[in-house]
Amino acid sequence: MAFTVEQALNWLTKSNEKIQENKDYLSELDQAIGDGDHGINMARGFDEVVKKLDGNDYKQVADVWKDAAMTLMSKVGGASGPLFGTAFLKMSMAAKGGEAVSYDAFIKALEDGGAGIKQRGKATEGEKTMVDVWSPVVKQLKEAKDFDAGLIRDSSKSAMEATKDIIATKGRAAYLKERSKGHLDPGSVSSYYIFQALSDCIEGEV
Amino acid sequence: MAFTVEQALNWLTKSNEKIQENKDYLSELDQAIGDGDHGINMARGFDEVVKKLDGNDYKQVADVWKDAAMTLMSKVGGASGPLFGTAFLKMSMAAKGGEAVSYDAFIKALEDGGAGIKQRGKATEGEKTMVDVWSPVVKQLKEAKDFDAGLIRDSSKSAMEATKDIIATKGRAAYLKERSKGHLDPGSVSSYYIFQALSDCIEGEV
Amino acid sequence: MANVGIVIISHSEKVANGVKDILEQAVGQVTVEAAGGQGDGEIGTSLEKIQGAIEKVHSAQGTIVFYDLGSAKMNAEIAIEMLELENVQLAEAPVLEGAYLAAVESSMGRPLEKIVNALEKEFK
Amino acid sequence: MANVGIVIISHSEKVANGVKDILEQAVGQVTVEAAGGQGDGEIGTSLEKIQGAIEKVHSAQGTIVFYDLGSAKMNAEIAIEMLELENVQLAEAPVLEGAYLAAVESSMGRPLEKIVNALEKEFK
Ligand SMILES: Nc1ncnc2c1ncn2[C@@H]1O[C@H](COP(=O)(O)OP(=O)(O)O)[C@@H](O)[C@H]1O
Ligand SMILES: Nc1ncnc2c1ncn2[C@@H]1O[C@H](COP(=O)(O)OP(=O)(O)O)[C@@H](O)[C@H]1O
Ligand SMILES: [Mg+2]
Ligand SMILES: [Mg+2]
Ligand SMILES: [Mg+2]
Ligand SMILES: [Mg+2]
Repeated sequence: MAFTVEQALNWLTKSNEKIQENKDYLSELDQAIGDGDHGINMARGFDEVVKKLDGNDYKQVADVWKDAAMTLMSKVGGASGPLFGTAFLKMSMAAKGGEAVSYDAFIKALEDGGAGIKQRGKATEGEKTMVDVWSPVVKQLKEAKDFDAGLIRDSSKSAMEATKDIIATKGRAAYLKERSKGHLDPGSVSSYYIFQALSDCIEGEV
Repeated sequence: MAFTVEQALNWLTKSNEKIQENKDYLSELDQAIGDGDHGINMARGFDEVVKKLDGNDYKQVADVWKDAAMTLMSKVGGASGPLFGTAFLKMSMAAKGGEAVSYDAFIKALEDGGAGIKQRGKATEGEKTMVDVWSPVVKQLKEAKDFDAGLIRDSSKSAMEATKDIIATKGRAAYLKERSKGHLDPGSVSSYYIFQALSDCIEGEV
Repeated sequence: MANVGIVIISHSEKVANGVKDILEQAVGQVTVEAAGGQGDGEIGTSLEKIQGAIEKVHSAQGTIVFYDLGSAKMNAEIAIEMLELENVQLAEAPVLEGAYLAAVESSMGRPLEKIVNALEKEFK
Repeated sequence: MANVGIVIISHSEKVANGVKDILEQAVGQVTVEAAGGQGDGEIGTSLEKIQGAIEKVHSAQGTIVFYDLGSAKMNAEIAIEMLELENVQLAEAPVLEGAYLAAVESSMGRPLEKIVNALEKEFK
């Protein structure tokens, strides 16, 4: 299977739905170890993404991701804006050229996206940030041969849950030091929703 | 001669007059090596001092100085407020008790006032601040036996003029480093006016 | 039990109020007061505003006072001396960045002394 | 000849505008723009505001950009990368105290590189 423009649009629409549904939960998580705005930030950003994409006639997956990237960067307001924005921008750059994206190209794009987050956030694995979802998910998807809804769902879920035990060393939560332990990282939970949305829109289509 | 309540009031009134007359000049000096508000600050502060003193029936010089101190501290707004305020507060504390103030007690008060400025500003001689007027004036007055209008006038004038060649190491002018050279220190010039006012109100009364 | 209070002194009323806004947005349980500008809103500081702000946030847990530029420090020192309160400390740290760190620490119930240590460690 | 431009990024619109006020009051010849808050005035930063501010102050002499908290830094970096201008530097210094120093230096006609050195010396 190849990842089409329609799926790319569908992915972002479904991501938005999950984020809107869980807006309060995401903010609550951020209240515990951040400034409590992550749900608001993400809900505003993804709402704008969907508005931006709506009605446009995209020829390439890369163009969908580019518009998503630019919108997230300029509308989110918090750290997650430049981070998710950079991820989608790098994905767009990696996917440039073809209409649809093969599995290999998709994984390469995700890998670049994850690397973009690390670079932009000057973060690495184990710092209790969204990197702790993106990196393990990319790693596991790389080992598969084709889109696998179940693998995306499971790998992102377990990576998200594992952020609970980490002591934050990046982002606002780092101010709390040991006290950040025992709480899920909000950006990892929203990353999880994004991967769940990806899984949903692949499901049954392979 | 002893310094009376009337003279104390007269001193502050005359100081205010000189400062109001030279308000623009003081701000211009501050424009060159500071933020350009010294004239405004001093004019506002001394205007309030005169208003505060007006109509009050003071029994002691110390009480006049105390009211002046509190008013300067709360009304000036810039660094010169806490500095002149501290000077008059220390003078008030030194002069406490007697109605009028003997020459020796007056010099002791001025000395404490100068020390107060140094302590509050964490400054010493040669840093291009008002300390460079207060310290040499106190030193020269200490050598005299009685109030000497001419000595007050001359010592404060030459000390004020000598600030021109100093490189600032305290206050805002310190940001300019070598470029602060060649300009008079605004707080030294207003200190000079205050000493000129003292000289004026002693003149002919000894 | 109250947390350590925080006072923000700035030459600008907008800066002091804005730093207060940032702390309140970012940190839930924080007792912070702003003392910005002169009485008339001009650039400068006001002894009365500073004293008022300290009195408003102060508790047995103590208070930590941040200032922006040199001359604000002198007014802060005078205010602290005049109020004669126990446990009021002037912080030697950048006004916004320092206050943010202190607000997080205070919201965790950290004592004054520990917050001062954390500031020294971070900004020296 | 223009002086080095200064941009103040803060999570709070009030803080950014207030720092601009302080610099303009204290330092005569200074080219400074504020980029504070999100578009809607909420606490946060806005890529558009940052880009707009940089474009407004930028000249051949270059521009120095100050930010308050970590996440503002990422937006600042993106803005700088996207504008593709020569001589735009992100300052690693406290937003108010650093900008004040830079404003004084810039008003003396100091070049960008010297201002960056002065900041490093003062705040590291
Ligand atoms: N330096 C960083 N590197 C990677 N991810 C980060 C970094 N800083 C923050 N994050 C992510 O961003 C999330 C917070 O986003 P958000 O609340 O929208 O931003 P803000 O902290 O500015 O309010 C965190 O949960 C974390 O996953
Ligand atoms: N640390 C200090 N010690 C002694 N005097 C100082 C100090 N800082 C500033 N001054 C004096 O204060 C004067 C400036 O006063 P003013 O312009 O009213 O305050 P600001 O610098 O806050 O605008 C200087 O000219 C200098 O004489
Ligand atoms: Mg947040
Ligand atoms: Mg935020
Ligand atoms: Mg001044
Ligand atoms: Mg001033």
